[in-house]
Amino acid sequence: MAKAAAKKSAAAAPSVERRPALAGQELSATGVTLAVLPPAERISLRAPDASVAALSKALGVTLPQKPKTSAAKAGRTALWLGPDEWLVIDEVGKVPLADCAEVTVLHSAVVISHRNVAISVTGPAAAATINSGCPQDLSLDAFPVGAASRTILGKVEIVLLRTASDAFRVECWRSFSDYVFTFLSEAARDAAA
Amino acid sequence: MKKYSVFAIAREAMRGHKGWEEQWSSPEPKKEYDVIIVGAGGHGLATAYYLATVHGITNVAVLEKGWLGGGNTGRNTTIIRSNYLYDESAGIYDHALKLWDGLSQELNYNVMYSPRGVMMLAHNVHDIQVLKRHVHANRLNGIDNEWLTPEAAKEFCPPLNISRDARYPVMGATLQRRGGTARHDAVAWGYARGASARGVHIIQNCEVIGVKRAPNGAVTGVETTRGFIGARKVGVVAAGHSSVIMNMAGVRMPLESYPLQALVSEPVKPVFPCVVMSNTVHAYISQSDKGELVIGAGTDQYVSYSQTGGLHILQHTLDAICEMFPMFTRMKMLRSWGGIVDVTPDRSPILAKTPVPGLYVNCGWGTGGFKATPGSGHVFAHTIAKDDPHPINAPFTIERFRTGRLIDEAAAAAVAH
Amino acid sequence: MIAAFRIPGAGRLRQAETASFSFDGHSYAGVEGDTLASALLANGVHLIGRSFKYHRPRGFLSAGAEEPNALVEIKRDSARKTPNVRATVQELYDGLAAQSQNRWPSLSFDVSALGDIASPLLSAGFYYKTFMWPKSAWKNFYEPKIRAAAGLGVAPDQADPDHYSARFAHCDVLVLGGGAAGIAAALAAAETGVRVILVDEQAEFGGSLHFESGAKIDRQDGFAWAQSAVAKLKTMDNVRVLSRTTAFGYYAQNFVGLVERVSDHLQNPGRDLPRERLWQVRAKRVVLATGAIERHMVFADNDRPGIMLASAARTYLNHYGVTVGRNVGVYTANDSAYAAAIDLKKAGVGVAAIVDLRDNPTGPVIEEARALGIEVNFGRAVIRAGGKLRVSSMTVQPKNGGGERTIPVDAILMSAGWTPSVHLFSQSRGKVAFNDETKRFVPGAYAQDCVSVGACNGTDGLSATIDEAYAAGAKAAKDVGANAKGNKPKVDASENWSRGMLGAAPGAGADTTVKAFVDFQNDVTAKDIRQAVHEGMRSIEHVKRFTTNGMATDQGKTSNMHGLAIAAETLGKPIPQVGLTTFRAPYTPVTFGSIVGHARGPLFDPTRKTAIHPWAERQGAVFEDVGQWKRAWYFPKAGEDMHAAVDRECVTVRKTAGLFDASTLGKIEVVGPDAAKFMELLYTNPWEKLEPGRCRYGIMLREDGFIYDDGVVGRLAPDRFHVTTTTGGAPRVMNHMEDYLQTEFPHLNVWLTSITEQWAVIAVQGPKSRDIIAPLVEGIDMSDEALPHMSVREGRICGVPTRLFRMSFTGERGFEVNVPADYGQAVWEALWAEGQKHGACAYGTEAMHVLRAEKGYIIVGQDTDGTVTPNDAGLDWAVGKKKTDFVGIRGMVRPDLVANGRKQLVGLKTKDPKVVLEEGAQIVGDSKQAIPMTMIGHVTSSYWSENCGRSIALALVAGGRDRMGETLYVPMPNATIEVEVTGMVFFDEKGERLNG
Amino acid sequence: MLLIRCPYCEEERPELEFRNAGEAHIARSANMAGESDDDFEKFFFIRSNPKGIIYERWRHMHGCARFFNAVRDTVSDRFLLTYKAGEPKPAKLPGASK
Repeated sequence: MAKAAAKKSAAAAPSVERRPALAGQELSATGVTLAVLPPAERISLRAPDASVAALSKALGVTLPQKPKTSAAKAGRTALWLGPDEWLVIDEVGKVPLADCAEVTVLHSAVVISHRNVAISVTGPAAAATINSGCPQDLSLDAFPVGAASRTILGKVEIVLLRTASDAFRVECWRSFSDYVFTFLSEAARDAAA
Repeated sequence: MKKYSVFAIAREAMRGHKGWEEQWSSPEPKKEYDVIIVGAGGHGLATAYYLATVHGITNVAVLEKGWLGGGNTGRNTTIIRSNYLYDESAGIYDHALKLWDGLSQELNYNVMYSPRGVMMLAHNVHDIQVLKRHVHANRLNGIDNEWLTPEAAKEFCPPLNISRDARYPVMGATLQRRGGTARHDAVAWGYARGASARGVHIIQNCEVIGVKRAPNGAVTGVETTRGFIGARKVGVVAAGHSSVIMNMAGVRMPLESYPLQALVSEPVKPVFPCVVMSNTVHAYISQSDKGELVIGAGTDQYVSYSQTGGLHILQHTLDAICEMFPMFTRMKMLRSWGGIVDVTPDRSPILAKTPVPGLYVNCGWGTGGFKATPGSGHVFAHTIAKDDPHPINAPFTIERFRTGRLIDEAAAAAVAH
Repeated sequence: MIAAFRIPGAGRLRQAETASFSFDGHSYAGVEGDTLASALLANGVHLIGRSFKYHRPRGFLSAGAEEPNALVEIKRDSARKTPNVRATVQELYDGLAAQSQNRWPSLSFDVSALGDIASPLLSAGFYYKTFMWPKSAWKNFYEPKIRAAAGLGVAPDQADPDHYSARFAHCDVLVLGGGAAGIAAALAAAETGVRVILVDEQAEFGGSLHFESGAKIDRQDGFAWAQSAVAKLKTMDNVRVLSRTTAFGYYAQNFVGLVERVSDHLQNPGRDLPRERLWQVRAKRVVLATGAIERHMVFADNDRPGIMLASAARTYLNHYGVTVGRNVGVYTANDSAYAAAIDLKKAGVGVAAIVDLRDNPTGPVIEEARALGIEVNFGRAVIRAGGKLRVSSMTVQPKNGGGERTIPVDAILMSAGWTPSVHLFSQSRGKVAFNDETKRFVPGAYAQDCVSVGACNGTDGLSATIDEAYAAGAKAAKDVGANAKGNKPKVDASENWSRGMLGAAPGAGADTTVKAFVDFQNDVTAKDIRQAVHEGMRSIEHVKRFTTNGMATDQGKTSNMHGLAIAAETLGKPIPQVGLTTFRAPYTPVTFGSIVGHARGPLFDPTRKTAIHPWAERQGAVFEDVGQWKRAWYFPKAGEDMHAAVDRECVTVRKTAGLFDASTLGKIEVVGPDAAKFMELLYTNPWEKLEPGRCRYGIMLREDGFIYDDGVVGRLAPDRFHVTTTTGGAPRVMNHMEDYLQTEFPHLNVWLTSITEQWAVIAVQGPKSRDIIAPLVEGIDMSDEALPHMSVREGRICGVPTRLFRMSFTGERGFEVNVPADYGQAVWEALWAEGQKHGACAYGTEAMHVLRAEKGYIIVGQDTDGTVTPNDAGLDWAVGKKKTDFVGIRGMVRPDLVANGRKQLVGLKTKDPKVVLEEGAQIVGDSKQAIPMTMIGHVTSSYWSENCGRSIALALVAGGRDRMGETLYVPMPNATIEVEVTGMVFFDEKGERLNG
Repeated sequence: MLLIRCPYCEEERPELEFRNAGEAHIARSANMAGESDDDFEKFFFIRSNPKGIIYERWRHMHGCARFFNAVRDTVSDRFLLTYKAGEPKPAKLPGASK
């Protein structure tokens, strides 16, 4: 597969400042806390079934093949988004694209580290906050810890990952992050009800 | 037909309104008619009316599976305008608008045509380009449509939010002063009364279940839930069900039927003086004579004959209404309902002869058919009577989809770049 | 001090807890827990409103949501005025201020009530028959008059400071209605552990147990049982209990809309509480326990204040401790009104007489009434009521005629029977069935996974109701996989009511001057309905629309069945053949605010901003909306207007260089061994032979052959393309590509990823562009040989990974620098700093438009409009002639798409170079023709070009390319502008500046 | 708002996540360029628009992003079946008699 810019990623450090969207924003309300998470490495990984084993090995995390699930290992999480699609998030600074570049099986890996912004929603009213604009059933039975899904929040698309019974990671595209954070902030005001 | 007037009302008031005659009769169907119109909505009844009055063809039956005027005629937001871009569209809608003006007198039935002005809002540069293109085309077609600044728009419609801080600020508007609204039921009833008085049979609760054709292919009549009814000319004016009827005649149509919802608020004292439409934020609003805010929503995304739609469609519409008119959040939705709109690939109607001799079709009006009612009926009656389209509806053929000669108003509005 | 009509010790409110309020400026005292209605009645106030058409004085008909008359305006402050609030539902709070509506100058003296005198003229549908002469008078005179007289309250005129909240919820069993039936069903389901939501519109649960003094459940008073049962439910984790919550809409697949009124009943709601909360619930099973609504009797002047439903009077007494009169009459056609008389009598209120239309009813309540010494009259009718602002008497006559007797009363309690509330069932698309014996419509065939229980199902009697409801709750739980294990509530005592009547009572009379109201608010009388039938209205929908029966804010809750029965009787047809009108959402009116929820202000629609936006904002850029994006439109310097700024930007770009934020352009990464094959199919151009590192301008068509999108595509590697789209087109292009990939070409090994937001894009255009970029770039040879026009390289800029495109949308030497979005602003600043050394500027979308127009580059969506083929746009060169397939290949050669005379994109120069055409202006060949003119085209783009020193324009003109040099005309309102047809390139026709 | 079973996600999800994509089983010709005007009209414009059972396409746009097919009754809006893109039109429908 094409390696794109992957191999060059080890080169010189940037001489300019990285300015992530909404960096450091937080909000607390009764029962729920919102926080914009630090940048992470991300790829959109696409591959047929036959490539899954090799890619899992290279990434060090088993790509889940069951809908609405995720797998995590050593700061790296792979979210099933579709039958041939995973969102791989690395929160410890390792570059999943570089790992995929070592693999020769059929796949597509595209860097989207900067495309997405992540917001954590935690606390007993976390699910209620998200359900203010997300039409999925977020009960623990329907959306257990580790569940992951692309879905809707208000008028935008998000990727939702349940990281604990009372904690979610909400990922959205960069330019929608302001809307998503504002929406969650509004919802948080009323989530304890 | 006894004439309606204030004197007639005074006379009837003296005797407890017992002397009114039936507005239309409800006869048993005959075995055969010269012309059968399938569908007793505004367009179908108008067609029958003009067949009788213009062409002297009175041996006509209008067949209706439910109650007359009970389809989209009685379910739409009654907006009337003619400021369309293309010559073809402008031609037919302005033909209708000219008939609206004077229709109450023509029918001796107050259809309450109220030219209170239709304003269409521009929210970005692209909207301005598109709407000005309309203004210029309309002017050269002899159709009134003027450009307003945001301030002039607010003066014409005081509740309008023209704040620059709005999510999509109003950057201008077009105004067609002859545009407005009419009372939808009265249109159906007025045409029904006029047609019935001239001998047309309006037969309700009579559903067409088959179209009969002779060995040579020509139409011979229709099977209905009340038996076979013969006619050598059949005009299908069945709105959302048009393709269902046309299928019975073996004609497959470039049509899809979608749910379209609308709603009204509780009645309040006059607050909204005109019609406002915004294509960009998707909102259409006016206030009825009764005081209800009348609000049109969009279509659902899937084909359906259920006459219901999703709550999220109404939400989308009310979001936009409350954005443009932030004082209306405390208003209450009183009633919402759904219709079935038949949409063609170019969102323009089909008003034409068909490949089947004796079969004519008037359909595909999508979300905007009410405004065309008188014009549509008038030229469709011509098409049936002469077996040849009127120049005004000649472009609205079925064949245009094969040749590519579309009349695509929506495409002309394009999407933002 | 206790109000005059409050009975000490009666009812359930703590009478010591007082609250003051005002109505029409008069101050009154009420009690906590009152509704506005009960508080006014406690003070002896019955006159509450005026009717819609005749402006007749009106009192309270009901004690609930079915109220047609008692609509008031509640005003918290100048911005928080709410019209048409039902006083029977509005809970009292200290300081509540209410006003009557639809009257002038005052409620007791309303000038418009003259309409009542003229009412014989204002018969049903009168407006269809007059106001037509002269023609202009409708719009100028009659309609404004009618409008001013119509309407009820006054719409708010300021933006609403309150906020509204929303929640999606899921449950196994949703129980709608919190009376005995709903509570029993909820208990049964909740005990199994499944997720239950129990909903009731009132402040307290209990439904008819509010007034049914004879009900005993589990050895408690019925209402007390309801409270303890609900208290128990509230303690359960699997149960959510929502009071003050109306289920207003029942949508497909058990999706139910609820509105919870969160703070309208509070004196100081505070800033954080929403006013209302919308619940959108998806339930596996729904139990409908929506009860029944009592009907009034239809007789002459049955609308006088003081005349009300018997159950309402009973609620006011048994719950609120208020008597509605001192000397009440009762007019009934069923048993339930007896209970009201009995309760009032026992509370010490005088009961003048019970008038029962039935001939020989028997039963315990009748015996009890007699035993209490109440006069009971059978087979008699109240044929009219006396009084005007308050009922003063009832005139009684044997129902088949005979002597009249007038009995002084100060209130009349009516009951014609009970109408099952099948609204939500009907909204669920279930079919109602008419029970001829009980004369009511009850649920028939179900369309969804729901069940009706209790009164709304036509089930009579508390015991039967609880049996049915409990079983239904248990079954609903079982259906979703849980088994019941609880105890069914035991009914120890209950009330039983027999049937009633539908339609006009004898008192509605043949007398044509009589006003016997069917629909109170809309002033529809029995004779209006008869008239509609006489005028040929045979469908109940026609009757409804002609008379407006059932179309008021109460949506016919008390009037529909009467109206139907009168129409059926007049038609001589059985009721089911006349049909029932459709029940539509909402069940009771819901605020726009509750539907809108959070989607106001900044949350109305997302505002998308690029990574570079903050910089542009600091520079004072003016922004324009392009789709959801905010784009810098132009960068005015002090004293500059838009025109001056754009001129400067355009000139600077061509003189030195300019920086432009192109981040909003859609970007899609196409990856896989079949990437080129896929591109071949989706774009008109050939791609297989495009070398990695090179770019090409691509055109995408829809299958019908019209231009859908365009953009520059770079091939990064044999199996990897970086595709750009228009800003607005990005989502639909992605969807279009996915559609073909997944469903038409699934055999291709290729994947698509949106990278629009991964990369910030900085266009650097102009002769100095390379000089600006080069110092910051590592690892890319920037020479013309190594990086020619239309090529792409990967490397680093400012130490950050970049995809560097050499391309131009200005005709100048140009680059587009893609960097990861979080670095966008900093890289822009670095480039800006370099640019400053060369005198470069930042330019906005307007200058970008001018610059590209000077070069004749099109903008899809502006110069094309969805009806333009590549040939029309002069882009035939971009269509691969040897290709055997691509999307649009067939559509674009349909007869009319290749016919002569199509509109083609050309340039226009005005004869007077100073005149700038208006975009959208129409073009004619003959300026002398009369209107309607034959239009042969329109101006798609038009600008003042400072670089050309003249105006320039692009236009779609019929047969345009054959008209080069021809003079055409643009007729404007004040003048006709002469134009010459030209080529589309106005500047640097040879294209030398690309390498300049 | 409909509830739609996505055959890839193997569960019912709210309509807000989906985008309808028109009638299903209208095959694009392998020899598109050689189609007649009539064939092209049938392919691109003519639709069955049935009152009753419709075979239609949906995309789980804001979910797994897959296109798939559904069988729905256009009178009741009830879904009878959903199945993956590329699978043949089902010969038998569950509950079709309802």
